[in-house]
Amino acid sequence: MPRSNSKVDLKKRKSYFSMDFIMPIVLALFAGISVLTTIGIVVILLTESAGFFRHVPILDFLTGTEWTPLFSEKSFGVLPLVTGTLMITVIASIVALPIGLGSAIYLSEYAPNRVRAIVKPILEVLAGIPTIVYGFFALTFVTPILQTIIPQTEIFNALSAGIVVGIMIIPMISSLSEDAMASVPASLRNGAYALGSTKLETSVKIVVPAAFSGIVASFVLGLSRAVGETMIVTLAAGLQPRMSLNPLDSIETLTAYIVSVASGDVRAGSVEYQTIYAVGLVLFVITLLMNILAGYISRKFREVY
Amino acid sequence: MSIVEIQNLNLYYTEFHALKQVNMSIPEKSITAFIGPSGCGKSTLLRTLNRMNDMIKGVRIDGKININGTNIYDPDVNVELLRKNIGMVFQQPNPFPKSIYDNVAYGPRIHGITNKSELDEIVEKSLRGSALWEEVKDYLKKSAYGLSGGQQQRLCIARALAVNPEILLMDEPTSALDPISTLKIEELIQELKKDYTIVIVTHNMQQAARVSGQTAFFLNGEVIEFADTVKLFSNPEDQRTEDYITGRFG
Amino acid sequence: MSIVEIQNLNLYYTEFHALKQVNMSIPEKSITAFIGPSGCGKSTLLRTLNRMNDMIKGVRIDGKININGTNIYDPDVNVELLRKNIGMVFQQPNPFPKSIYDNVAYGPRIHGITNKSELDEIVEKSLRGSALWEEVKDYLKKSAYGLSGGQQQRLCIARALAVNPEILLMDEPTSALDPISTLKIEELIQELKKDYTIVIVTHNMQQAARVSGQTAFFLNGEVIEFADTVKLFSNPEDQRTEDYITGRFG
Amino acid sequence: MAHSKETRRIQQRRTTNKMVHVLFFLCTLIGIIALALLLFDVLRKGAGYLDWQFLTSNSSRFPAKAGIKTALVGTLWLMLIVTPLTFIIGVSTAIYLEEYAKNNWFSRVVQINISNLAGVPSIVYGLLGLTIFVRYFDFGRSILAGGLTMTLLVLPIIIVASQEAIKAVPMNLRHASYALGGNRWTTVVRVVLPSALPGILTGAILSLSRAIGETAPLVMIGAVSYIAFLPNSIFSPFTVLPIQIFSWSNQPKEEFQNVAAAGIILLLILLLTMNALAIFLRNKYQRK
Amino acid sequence: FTLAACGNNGGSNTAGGNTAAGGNNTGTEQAADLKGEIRIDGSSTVFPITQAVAEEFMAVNNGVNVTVGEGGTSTGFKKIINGEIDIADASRHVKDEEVADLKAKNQEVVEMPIALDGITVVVNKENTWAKEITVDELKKIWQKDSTVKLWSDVRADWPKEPIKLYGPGTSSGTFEYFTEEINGKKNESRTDYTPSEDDNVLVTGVAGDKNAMGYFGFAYYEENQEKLTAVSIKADANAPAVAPSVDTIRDGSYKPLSRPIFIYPLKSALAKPEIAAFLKYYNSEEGQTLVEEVGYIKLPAEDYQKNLDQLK
Ligand SMILES: Nc1ncnc2c1ncn2[C@@H]1O[C@H](COP(=O)(O)OP(=O)(O)OP(=O)(O)O)[C@@H](O)[C@H]1O
Ligand SMILES: Nc1ncnc2c1ncn2[C@@H]1O[C@H](COP(=O)(O)OP(=O)(O)OP(=O)(O)O)[C@@H](O)[C@H]1O
Ligand SMILES: [Mg+2]
Ligand SMILES: [Mg+2]
Ligand SMILES: O=P([O-])([O-])[O-]
Repeated sequence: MPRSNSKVDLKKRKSYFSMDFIMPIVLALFAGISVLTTIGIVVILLTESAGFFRHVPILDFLTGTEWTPLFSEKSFGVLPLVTGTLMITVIASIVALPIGLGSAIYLSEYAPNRVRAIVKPILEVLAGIPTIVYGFFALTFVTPILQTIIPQTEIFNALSAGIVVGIMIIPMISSLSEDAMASVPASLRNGAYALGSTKLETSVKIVVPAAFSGIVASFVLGLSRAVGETMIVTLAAGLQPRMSLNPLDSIETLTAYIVSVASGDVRAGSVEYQTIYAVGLVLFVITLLMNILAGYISRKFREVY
Repeated sequence: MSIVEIQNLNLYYTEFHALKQVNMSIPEKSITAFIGPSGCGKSTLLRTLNRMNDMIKGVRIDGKININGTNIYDPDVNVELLRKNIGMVFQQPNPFPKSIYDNVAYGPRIHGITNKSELDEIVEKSLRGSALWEEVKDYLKKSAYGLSGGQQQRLCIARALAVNPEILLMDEPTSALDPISTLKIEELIQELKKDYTIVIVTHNMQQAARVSGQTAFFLNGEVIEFADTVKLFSNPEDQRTEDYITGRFG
Repeated sequence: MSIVEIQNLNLYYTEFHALKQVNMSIPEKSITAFIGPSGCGKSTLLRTLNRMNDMIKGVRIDGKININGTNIYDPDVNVELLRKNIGMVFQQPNPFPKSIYDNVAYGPRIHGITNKSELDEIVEKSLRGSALWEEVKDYLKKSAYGLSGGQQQRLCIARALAVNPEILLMDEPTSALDPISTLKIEELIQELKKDYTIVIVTHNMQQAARVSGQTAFFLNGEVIEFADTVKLFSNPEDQRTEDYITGRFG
Repeated sequence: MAHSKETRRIQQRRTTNKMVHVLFFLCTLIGIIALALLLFDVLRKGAGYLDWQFLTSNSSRFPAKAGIKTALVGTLWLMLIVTPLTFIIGVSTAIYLEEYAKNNWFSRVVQINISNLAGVPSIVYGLLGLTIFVRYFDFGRSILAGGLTMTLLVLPIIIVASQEAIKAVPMNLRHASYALGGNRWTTVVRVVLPSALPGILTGAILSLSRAIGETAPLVMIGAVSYIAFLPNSIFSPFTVLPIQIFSWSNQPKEEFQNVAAAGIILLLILLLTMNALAIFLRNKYQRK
Repeated sequence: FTLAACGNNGGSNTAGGNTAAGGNNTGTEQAADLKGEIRIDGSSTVFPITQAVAEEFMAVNNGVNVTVGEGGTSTGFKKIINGEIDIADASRHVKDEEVADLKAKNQEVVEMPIALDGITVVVNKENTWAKEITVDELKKIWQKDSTVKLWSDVRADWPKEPIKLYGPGTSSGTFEYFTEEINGKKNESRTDYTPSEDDNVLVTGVAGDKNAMGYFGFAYYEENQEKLTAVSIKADANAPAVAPSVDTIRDGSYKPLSRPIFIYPLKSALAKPEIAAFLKYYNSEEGQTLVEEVGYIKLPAEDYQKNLDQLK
């Protein structure tokens, strides 16, 4: 088949217009879009809120306890929105963390394969339901139930929204925690069982500690979702910025404020308008820190088994 | 006096017949070696002895295993208690991601011992028992993952000793270790024979010959020959045993 | 006449000196075997011949490899053409997840042949060349994953032949196969010698003795001995070669 | 073999284990119950309203006449922008990261970027879209502005999924191609992409279903309360399913709750179909 | 009455048949050759009328696409100044600044009053105590820095329950009108209430909360009468308590919260046939029927005629 003695010229030139040459550049350009997105977000938040902070001292903004930027007598203290967001997050975590972890342990340690094969897709479906549907559910289903149980519940209240946000993040926490536990090697479990441990002892004393970083990371990620959640709180938590610790009250979150102003449309360039960027910046920074923290935890404390 | 009595044991992985009609009695305070080519069922039989096979889906067992006169497959047998009574050491050292101390104390703790000084005592005794005490006594609070492979394996032995078992099962305990650690563990096993009944699975015929009192040769899920180690290696009765120990297959 | 000339070749994986001062000339239309214990550098040297090492980060090479008189490490060498000219077969059969036909046609296609009848011809010729035609000619559109391991490996050889190389590199091409498939491939290699220069890495000394014309024995990145196969196996010059071929280590 | 005290203790541990087993099971059940309740609630309210008329009419001030056509068509238009853009940009980025620049500073920056973008709240993308697309580029409150915003929002999903899929293509297939004289691009197009395609498609479907269900950013850049005609270009004002649902569920009239529920049923059917397709694709091709 | 066929044929909505209520207009002979887009935003008070008119208008003229937003009156004016919309709905008169801003862009709007509204103060159905309220008491509740926390702070014999307030947001015409009439100073109000530009949210809020009070346009009350109770207003302590109704608003006895509401098309847009047609339809008999249908009070016929005259 080969021509004997025929020498192939190994030095034949390659064309610089070949796909092999052009495509990496094209692909890199596309890859750059995600960087541009981040830059876009940061630049917009910073420049627009810079205008805001020229009118409102940062310290007043961060420490003020009254938020009435749209009224004639304006106050620009973002704390009520922050506490509103925190309230939702706390309620959501009370719901989601124990339940998410419990179901992760069940799926990873207890469940027969068949059950797991059924339950996991259900959780995936649950994770894929749009938040507007959850918001509707909170307002038209959960709130009326709460009102029958606790009559002083307001129609818009933090509790209902928080519970439903919690339900929304359960699948995420459950599945990420389960992944973390699944990566704990079977040899550790066998070691524990061989010493006479029950399933519970094996899960709680061996598997959960070994998967701890992954579990904590899933918690932080779930909570960061709760912080950034918008539609559920917009529909069900109310629009009243106040520093209330009563979960039955209506509150306003950072996200709900942005939506209500943006859809009400205040004049571009005005201080009122810039508030949404300042609030957006606060939101962005909080979630960014949480995401970085989650990444850090899962990298730094990853067990090398 | 025999502590373990295996009678007409058959084990199936779903369809696959992995142990066929096994009969064996293992004397107390002795070392029994299981040898045979890969896949012949050595580990499977070992795991039936502390019912670790329970964990595997689709395992079906018939026949009897009496330990101290109780059939461990009786429905009212308490598996946790059984396993406490029968320690197990695995092929890969598998210390928990905890401190050396907590590794050894794990077993006693789950079995209800909380008293600090009592635990201290057990930990020291077990580590001495596995010939590790001198090497680690100043680092008890350090992570077990800092130890070498051989040390980790001895730690796992200490962990097994800490719950005070009668029987110790070892599944190729040295196959992941270097020659020097292997030697140490072999010595340790000899030492442990005084107090425990030991069953050891090994790929290494020399090791079986060196450490064990009796040896069982497995092939395709059957026990071909079970005899005193010296006899089995010097004068096997079955042609297949002879072929195997002279290296003609495996 | 030698087609490959290796001169003072050294290769480093970052710090690690994996090939040391290798000199070798490989004659045309012959079979050369590389033997030696695991990690001695056989695969590494093989991969330098078609510059597959380019893909690995941190590889540094000095020395020369002339193929047909061109130093393949000259900066202006066209690597794609080089690789087209030097086929390679890997340890694990690695057919593409495509049909048998498309597997063989892959090489010709990427090198610009689109004409259907021309492709048909090349596919048939290559599959005949790898002694697979008769077995698969009615299933050309079926997925290559339906073939047995041995058939897959012959398919990979056919795939290599399809771009019309002068040299064929084979890295333990039979080590993942059963004895019968191994035999078939060994016969095929003998057959291919008529048209190709073949370099084969093998763990199996019998295989080297059976198929090759000359053999290179490697140890720790050095070529200890390179000689006619008959000579190397019957009358090695170096003590280490003798130790290795008589099974004293490795 | 055992002292009775010890037996008792173990008995107790076993009981605890059993109880907690039930507890953990209940935890898992809660997710399922929540889903069941949600579906039940929505079906009870909306099933009666979900008929042909509902699918083929525009929104109306009369609940009985209100339909979802405008929103459905709006969603389809949005997909027309989001699908090709996310696919091209997402897959290109994944190929670049996995096949070309594994470890230079640029790829590391991109990689970190993507994982952080995945965690940015959707409302922030709304701010981005409002500022850049609606105002700066002056696309107005149009399908184009909405589609671009959504594209950026779901990009991380498809990128990560495609990366996973590309990573899963065995190295030895690439080596086979290189050894035949294939260059990188040939290898990517002819070997890597075909093998990774099921995984990439799964990711694409998941990111699209996110784009279909996401509400907040679109509320910010373009919600019109009442729109009763079909878009005729990418510069048309528009509404989409979740926004229509949002504005219906804000209505105090009881019947509109049911109309909203009917909209939700439609949305869920759409998403479940897409999810099922994704799961099917994944299971079908995962075995290899 | 019948319209003079003014301008183009597209606007000939003269078919006398009053079909608006059922909304089934398909039979009429409308010129379907009108094409174009009409963008409307602004008052949520006016929204129900405009939405209804848009829906019926589009049923006849399916070449014309009408979008209607409800961002609040001020939002509407801002958008019309920015050139984003053609018609602004408003529940107050346009302000001088807004006119000036328009002028700066060489634009002008035409004022068209289209209905009467009575801002309605509502409480929950289960509220058995607040049947009527004086303007002073309203002021006490809603004024800036109000200290009213409980219903009993308003009137001693009302229950010691917290009072939960819902009202329009600050870009609302309703907010401006209410604060001016009740609190005495435009835009000055307590701030610790739930504000929303979307009056539906306010309805939902008050309907769902026993201790709630809120205010918004009459139509939203009319639509939701079974869920809300309207509070009668006493202009002063000795005046009679007047409940909002079609009659009391029309004859002006519902004081001081009765007011006209408007649409403001851009003058430059009147030349566009589709917009002219739309406005004609708005002011036609069908349009007036729709005003009543959604819950507002028709103006005297001459007012609509005046509006129509401006189209010439
Ligand atoms: N979980 C399982 N499910 C199904 N078959 C199994 C399982 N575990 C082991 N087997 C099969 O049972 C047979 C015996 O396995 P076992 O692990 O006991 O062999 P072994 O003698 O210990 O081999 P090795 O020396 O390789 O450890 C093998 O054929 C194995 O494939
Ligand atoms: N990518 C790499 N990076 C660093 N070191 C490597 C790499 N590949 C191989 N090595 C080292 O280079 C030495 C030679 O490896 P090579 O694969 O050539 O050995 P070999 O003779 O083919 O062995 P085997 O028979 O096991 O395939 C080994 O010590 C190996 O660890
Ligand atoms: Mg084994
Ligand atoms: Mg090799
Ligand atoms: O009518 P408004 O929405 O401006 O109160």
